[in-house]
Amino acid sequence: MAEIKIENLRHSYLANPKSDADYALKRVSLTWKDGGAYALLGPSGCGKTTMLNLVSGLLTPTEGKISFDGRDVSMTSPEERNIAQVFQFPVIYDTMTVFDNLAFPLRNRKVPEAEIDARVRDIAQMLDLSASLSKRAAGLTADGKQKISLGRGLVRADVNVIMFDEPLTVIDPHLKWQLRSKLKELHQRVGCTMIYVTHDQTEALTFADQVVVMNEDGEVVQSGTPIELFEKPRHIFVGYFIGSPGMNVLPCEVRGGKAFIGGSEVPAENASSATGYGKTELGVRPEFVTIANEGLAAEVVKVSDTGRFRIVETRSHGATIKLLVPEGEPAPEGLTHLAFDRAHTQIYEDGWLAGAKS
Amino acid sequence: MSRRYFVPLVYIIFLMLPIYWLLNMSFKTTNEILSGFTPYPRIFTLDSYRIILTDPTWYMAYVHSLAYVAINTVLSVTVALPAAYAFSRYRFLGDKHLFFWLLSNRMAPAAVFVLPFVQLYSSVGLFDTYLAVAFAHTLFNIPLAVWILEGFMSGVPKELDGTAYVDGHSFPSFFTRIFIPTISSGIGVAAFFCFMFSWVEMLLAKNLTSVAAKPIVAAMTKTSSASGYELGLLAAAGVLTLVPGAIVIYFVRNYIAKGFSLGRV
Amino acid sequence: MSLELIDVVKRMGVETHIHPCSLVLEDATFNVLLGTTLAGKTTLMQLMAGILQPTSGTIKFRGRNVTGVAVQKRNVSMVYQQFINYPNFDVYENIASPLRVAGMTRVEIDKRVIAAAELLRLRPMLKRKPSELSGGQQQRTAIARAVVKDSDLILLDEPLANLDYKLREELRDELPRFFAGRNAIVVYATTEPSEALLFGGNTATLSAGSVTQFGPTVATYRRPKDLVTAQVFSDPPINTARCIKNDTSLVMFDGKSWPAGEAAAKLPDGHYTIGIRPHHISPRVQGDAAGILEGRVLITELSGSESIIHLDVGGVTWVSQFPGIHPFTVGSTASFYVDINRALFFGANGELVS
Amino acid sequence: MSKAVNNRAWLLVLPVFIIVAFNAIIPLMTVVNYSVQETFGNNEFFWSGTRWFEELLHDQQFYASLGRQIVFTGLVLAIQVPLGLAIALCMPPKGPWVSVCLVLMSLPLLVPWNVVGSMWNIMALPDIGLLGKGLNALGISYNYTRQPISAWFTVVLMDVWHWTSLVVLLCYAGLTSIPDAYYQAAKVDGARPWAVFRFIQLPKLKHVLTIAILLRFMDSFMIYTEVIVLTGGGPGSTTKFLSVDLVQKALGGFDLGPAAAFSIVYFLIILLFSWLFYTLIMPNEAQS
Repeated sequence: MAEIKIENLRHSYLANPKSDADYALKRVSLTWKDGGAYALLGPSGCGKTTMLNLVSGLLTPTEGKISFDGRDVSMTSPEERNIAQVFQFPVIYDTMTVFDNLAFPLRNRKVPEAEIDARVRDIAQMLDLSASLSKRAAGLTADGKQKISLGRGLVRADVNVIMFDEPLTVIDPHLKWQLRSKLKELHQRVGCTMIYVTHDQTEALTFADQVVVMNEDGEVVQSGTPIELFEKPRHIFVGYFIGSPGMNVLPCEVRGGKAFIGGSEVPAENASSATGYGKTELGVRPEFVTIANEGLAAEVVKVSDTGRFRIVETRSHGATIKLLVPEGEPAPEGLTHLAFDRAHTQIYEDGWLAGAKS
Repeated sequence: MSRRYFVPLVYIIFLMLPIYWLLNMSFKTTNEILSGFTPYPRIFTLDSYRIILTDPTWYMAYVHSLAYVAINTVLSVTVALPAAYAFSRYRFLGDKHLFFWLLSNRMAPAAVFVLPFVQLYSSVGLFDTYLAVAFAHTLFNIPLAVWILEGFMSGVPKELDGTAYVDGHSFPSFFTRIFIPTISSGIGVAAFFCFMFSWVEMLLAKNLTSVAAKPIVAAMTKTSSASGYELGLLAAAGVLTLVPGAIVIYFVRNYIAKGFSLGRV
Repeated sequence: MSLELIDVVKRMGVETHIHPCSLVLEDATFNVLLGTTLAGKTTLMQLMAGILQPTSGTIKFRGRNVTGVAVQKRNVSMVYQQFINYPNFDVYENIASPLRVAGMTRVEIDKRVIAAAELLRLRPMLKRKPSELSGGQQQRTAIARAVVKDSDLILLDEPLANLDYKLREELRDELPRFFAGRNAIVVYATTEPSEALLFGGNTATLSAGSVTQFGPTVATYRRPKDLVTAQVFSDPPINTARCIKNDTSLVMFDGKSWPAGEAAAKLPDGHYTIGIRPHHISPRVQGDAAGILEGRVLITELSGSESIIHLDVGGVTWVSQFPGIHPFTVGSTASFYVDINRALFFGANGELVS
Repeated sequence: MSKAVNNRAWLLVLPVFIIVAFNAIIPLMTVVNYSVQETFGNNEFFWSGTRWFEELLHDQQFYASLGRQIVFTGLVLAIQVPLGLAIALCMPPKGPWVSVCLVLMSLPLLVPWNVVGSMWNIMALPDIGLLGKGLNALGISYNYTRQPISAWFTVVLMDVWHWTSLVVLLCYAGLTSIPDAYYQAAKVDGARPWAVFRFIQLPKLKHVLTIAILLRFMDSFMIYTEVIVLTGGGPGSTTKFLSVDLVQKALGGFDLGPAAAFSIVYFLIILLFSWLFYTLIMPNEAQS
């Protein structure tokens, strides 16, 4: 188990990167505590796999340092970093039985057979694989094979970190939640540091205590708990990417510590700390917008029903604002007024939360 | 260059030795060949090449070979295209047996067919013509083309056919305007391998021709006696037969394995 | 004027892929085929398009029997799940392909392709090959080709399934705009109930090759004809449990008794299956008739703006879904409340009773 | 969309069927026809039943040729398959040099078969050939035109030179189709090179090796041109393989009957191994 420290890490696939755009992964510094469950979340091509390969040692970084428990491993190979990885497509040794698959890493390390047997049975029991230990690994279903892949990491007592690269891609949709709960339960029992890479918000938020969100040009925009990401996005991309429908982003002006949209004042929690420079926008999630008899004037454009609630789309001062109306309550039509929940309405400057840019 | 890359390097040198020796001999004068072992030509001469490129019986032999090989390639690929499409897209009565029968023909030894072919093509009045050899070579080239094209076609999603039909294409217009351009690389590979397997074959080509369509492979055998005079000529003729392969191989370099393995890799 | 399927059956070899199915789809409507994978959605669509011929039954289009007519002669367009485009044509030619086959003039083709490209925001990419585009752009090209032709029937077979979920959201918002103002019948296949609800229009639920119900989407969602339709039309899966109603209480499988609530009030006593949608179970009491569920938390799934809790109650897994992010620690015991007034009751052989 | 059943597809296959049938069935019928009759020229034929087949099955010369052929094919497989696999394993996985290597390696496969024979003919001449002179200089008495051992050595070496590259290409194609994730997993599991070969590469190469073995078996089993140009079946008949023997019989004299019987038996052996090839290579189609 290891604490992973990343300092000013930057990586480019080009020989001599010049401009910022040449970097697949922009400068980032992070600390992942020992035994934590972390996730790397972002759209396809945002550099999350690059980050994963840097931590696992398959890629050596252009700049910056990665250290496990203080030891600089930036240049060392995967074997020396003692990591385990579960890939997108199940990687198993087809000709071996499930038992041999799980025992393989220990046999390579010349661990005595008796100890291997105990260790493998223990892990198999954890993964509900005890019944198929003697079966050929190739015959199992996709989720069974992914468990074997995971098991090969768990059997090694000295594993520093286990990494998952979108492991549920090939699993049937209705089986996914079982494997997710198994991974979550395992993390609690084994307490090993785990890093989960995905583009799907549900998998990231369900698995991880801390989620690192990256935008399309490879920049880490926020690292926080699911609640922080939902309640207080530090960048408009996080607001947009987390939650569906995403956060409303409305152009606005800030004067004298107060925020105005098209002339009428709107409540915003950090309006006072906005500097007024750069592109100023207001971000509020549809969940925190309600109908009121006074407030920001808006006209209802479209109402779509998701069964659980209705998504009402309104237009105000040239911007689209979405809000949710719970099942059973009447949906507004025509002209109406919108009220924002002050605690969940923030001002953003050039995309970043005003007053909070670290 | 790690130590293990040494192995392919040595192997390539071993492969190049006979070709180097053939080249070496083709530039030597007759008496230098006979006088003994000389690793490089003392007296560099192009006589052998000059003879081949001026004497009609020689250069016409190349023309004859190229002629029937070209006819065979066009015929094999054109006929194989619809058949490969049928195998790749549909299951029909006896499709597996037909596919196996084609394989057995690709594996058929020319020795078994040489005598019956000579009689067949004489009775049909095609003896000593390009068509005879071109048609005879289809015995193994059509199965090869069908196998390779079927391999490439299975890579194209079936929904592409559906999309074309939905757009209003009839089958012929879909096949010519959409499908053939889509697998053009496959057609190129199939054509290359038909060209090659027809170009290298000798037994059928020699026995199905006498004068009018005598191919290079036959012209070379009349000089294979060990006397010095013809060796230089033989070497030069041999070098010239390497030229087509050497030129075209570059274009199919990423598909070589797919071609030789009957499209199965 | 409409597309009518009358007792259409499709058998391939010994298996029946489509059981007798009769459907009427009106012009200028948006119809969703909702069902799990292998429920027969794609086969049914191919029958509608004419790519596949039905084993029996007839298909009428605007009154004319088109059962045997080949797809080429029907004014149809189709979009597949795997962004199918002509690999060696550029985007412009891909979109123009149906018009070229129809023999339209070059000027007319250019005008319509530009319009479609504008609609699908593909103007800058017209000269690029599909392989140089992202997944989303490839699928937009396929949709542009389907839209440019003004066809009477537009079929979309799970077009968003292979895209990132955020891209899926965007395209889902735009899709109705692509087909607005057209007289075409749109048929959209999906496995996600939320997509069916968002698109509105009509929905046909499919299970194992048969259409279990067809009607306006919200009505089908609120009043599923039977248990199977209810199961097809809810994700995360609907909670079901056997119960016995006597008078004003429901005796549950584990002996607990719940208030019967208005929904079951009128029902005669006896055995029923109660169906409760996850968002009608929440940590806080809702409505006046609440059933209590106590159990061990198996997992908390957070979907960014909602929490889905899987609860193990005496060996049976119940699923609750509620807004906001409230993670429950795995393994802890928690109690949840069921809003019985919104529950659905199914009779012995699964038909909806209330 | 799985393959639809559509018997109209026969129309697409018809042209291939007609041409290949013209080339295969008619000649095969003539061979069968000859194999059951006897003639003394001026093409009168007398029914002779299975006489030629019985004669063939008692003909020591046939068994000698068959024996030599099996030994030759055995040697070819024993040398070329492991050698080809070893070379493929030593090739760099990626990089600019790879395509150069592959092109150079495939050159021998593109040389007309008689030129291969002539090339080795010139190479192996004892006094003026590179190989001949080289070996003799090393003190090994080498003259392939007279010594059977030297003749066999030269023929096998020529075939190794000619066809090993096919095995290299197939194995290399198999190796490069293994996803990177497998090698990464092996590295992470701390597997040593031997374990990587045994548990990752070999299982994935099974299919490709089967193709290589069967292709090499078939092609070497019907070798004719290279051998006839190099040794003419000599010295004596030490390198007279099946095809060489058959062609001498068929084009040689009047014994059409025996040659036809010989052809039929030869073709049946090939058909047997083709069927083996087909069932091993087409696992999915064969079962469905």
